[in-house]
Parts: sequence; structure tokens; C-alpha cells
Amino acid sequence: EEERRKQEREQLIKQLSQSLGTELTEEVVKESVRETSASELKCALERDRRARIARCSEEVCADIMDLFLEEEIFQSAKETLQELQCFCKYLQ
Amino acid sequence: MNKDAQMRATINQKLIETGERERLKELLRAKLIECGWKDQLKAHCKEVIKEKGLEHVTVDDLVAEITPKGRALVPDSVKKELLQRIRTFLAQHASL
Amino acid sequence: MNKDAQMRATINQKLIETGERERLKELLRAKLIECGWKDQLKAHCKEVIKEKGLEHVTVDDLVAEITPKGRALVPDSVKKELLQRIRTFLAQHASL
Repeated sequence: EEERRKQEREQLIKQLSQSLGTELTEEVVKESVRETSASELKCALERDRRARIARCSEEVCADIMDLFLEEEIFQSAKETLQELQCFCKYLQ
Repeated sequence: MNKDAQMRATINQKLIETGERERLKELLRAKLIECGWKDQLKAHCKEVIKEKGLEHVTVDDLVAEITPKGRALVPDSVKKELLQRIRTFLAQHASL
Repeated sequence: MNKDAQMRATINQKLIETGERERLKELLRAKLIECGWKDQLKAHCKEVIKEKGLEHVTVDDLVAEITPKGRALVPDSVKKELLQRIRTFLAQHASL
């Protein structure tokens, strides 16, 4: 009788351990998967944002430079031409 | 409530009361990091994000996609170690 | 409007609102004088006028002739400094 009870108890412990193990594993897997998914998505979004800022900064910089050079080149051409025309008139 | 269910409820209560449940989960988390499971999960997340496109993916999509792989990737050795810890705990609480 | 275009618009708006765009132009002007760009451009203008003849050249002709050289003569260090200033400005305006 004692032996039978002992076996029953061991069997029960085995079953309970297994179901508890499965339950805890499932819980940890689900929690970790959600946590990892959230953090990976957040990181990916942040990387994307940083890359976009870097790309757009370069484009804005190029635009500013282009417009600036356009204005400066035009001014320089106009001034130099006027200067030479005045000088020529003066000589005449 | 039958005898098994009663026993189960008592054990769960003991696990929570003694803090063993949290310790077991901590152990599992640590083992999963140690064996590279978490890194595999991260890599899989990156693949899914790349595949679906950042604009079209939500946390729920990712969870749905990677959970089956997450389950499958848990090494047997980790499962065995957890089981051993649970058995030891249950054996120590023989009065159950 | 796509995300990049939206961000470019936001950056431009911020640069204008804060007066930074004007300050950047001032910086460019100063740097280009300092490095001799302006003098080189003027010398190139004179060459073109001499070549084509004062009577036969218009401002538009001159602009068309000197623009490629004008752009090519901008030192890389000046371009880099401008980009760095924009990056620093954006880092200080983290709301983007």
C-alpha cells in the first residue's frame, strides 16, 4: 500500500511538473516574443527616422547650396559686366 | 474540484507565495538569453520587418509571425532543466 | 507627400522660422570670400567677357558660361561645414 501511494505521488509530481513546465515556458515565450517584437520594431523605426534625417539633411543642404550659388553667380556676373561696361564707357 | 485540481491549485499557490514561480521564470529567461534563443528571435523579427516593410508591420503582426518559431526554438536542454527545478521544488514540498 | 518630402519641408520650415537659413547663407558667403572663390569667379567672368567681346555678351550668357565652373570651385570643406551646421541645428531641434 505504501509503495502504491509512493508511486501515485511520484506520478502526480511528474504530471504536474510537466504541465507546469509547459505553462511557464509558454508564458515566458509569449512575454519574450512580445517584448522582443516591440523593442525590435521600435529600434527599426528609430533607425529609419535617423536615416531619413541624415538623407533629408543632405538634400536640404544641397538645395541651399544650389540656390545660394545661383544667386551669387548671377550677382557676380551682373556686377562684373556692369563694371567692365562702365570702365569701357569711361575710356571712350 | 477533484483531487488533482485541488493539488494543482495548492501547488500554484505555493509557487507564487514562495516566489518560486518568478524565480523559475527568471531562470528560463536567463537560459533563453544564454543559449542564443533571444538573438535568434531578434534576427527573425528583423527578417519579418524587412519582408513586410516597416510601414506595414505592427507589434501584433510580429508576435503572430514569430511566436511559433519562438516556441519551436526553445532547446530541449532548457526545458529539461526547468522540469528538473520544478520537480525538485515539488519533492521538497512533500506535504502537498 | 511621402515621408522624405514631408521631412524636407519640416526641416526647411524650421530653418526659415528660426532665422537659421539666413545665417547659413551668411556663413556660406563669408566662407566663399575667405577661400577666394568669389575672386576666382570674377576672374573667370572677365575671361569669358574678353573672349566673347563686351558688346556681345549678356548677363544670362555669362551666367550660363560660368555656372559649371562656379559650382565646381566650391571647396568640399565648405560643403561639409554647411552640412555639419545643418546636422547640429537638427540635433538641437529634436522635435523632428
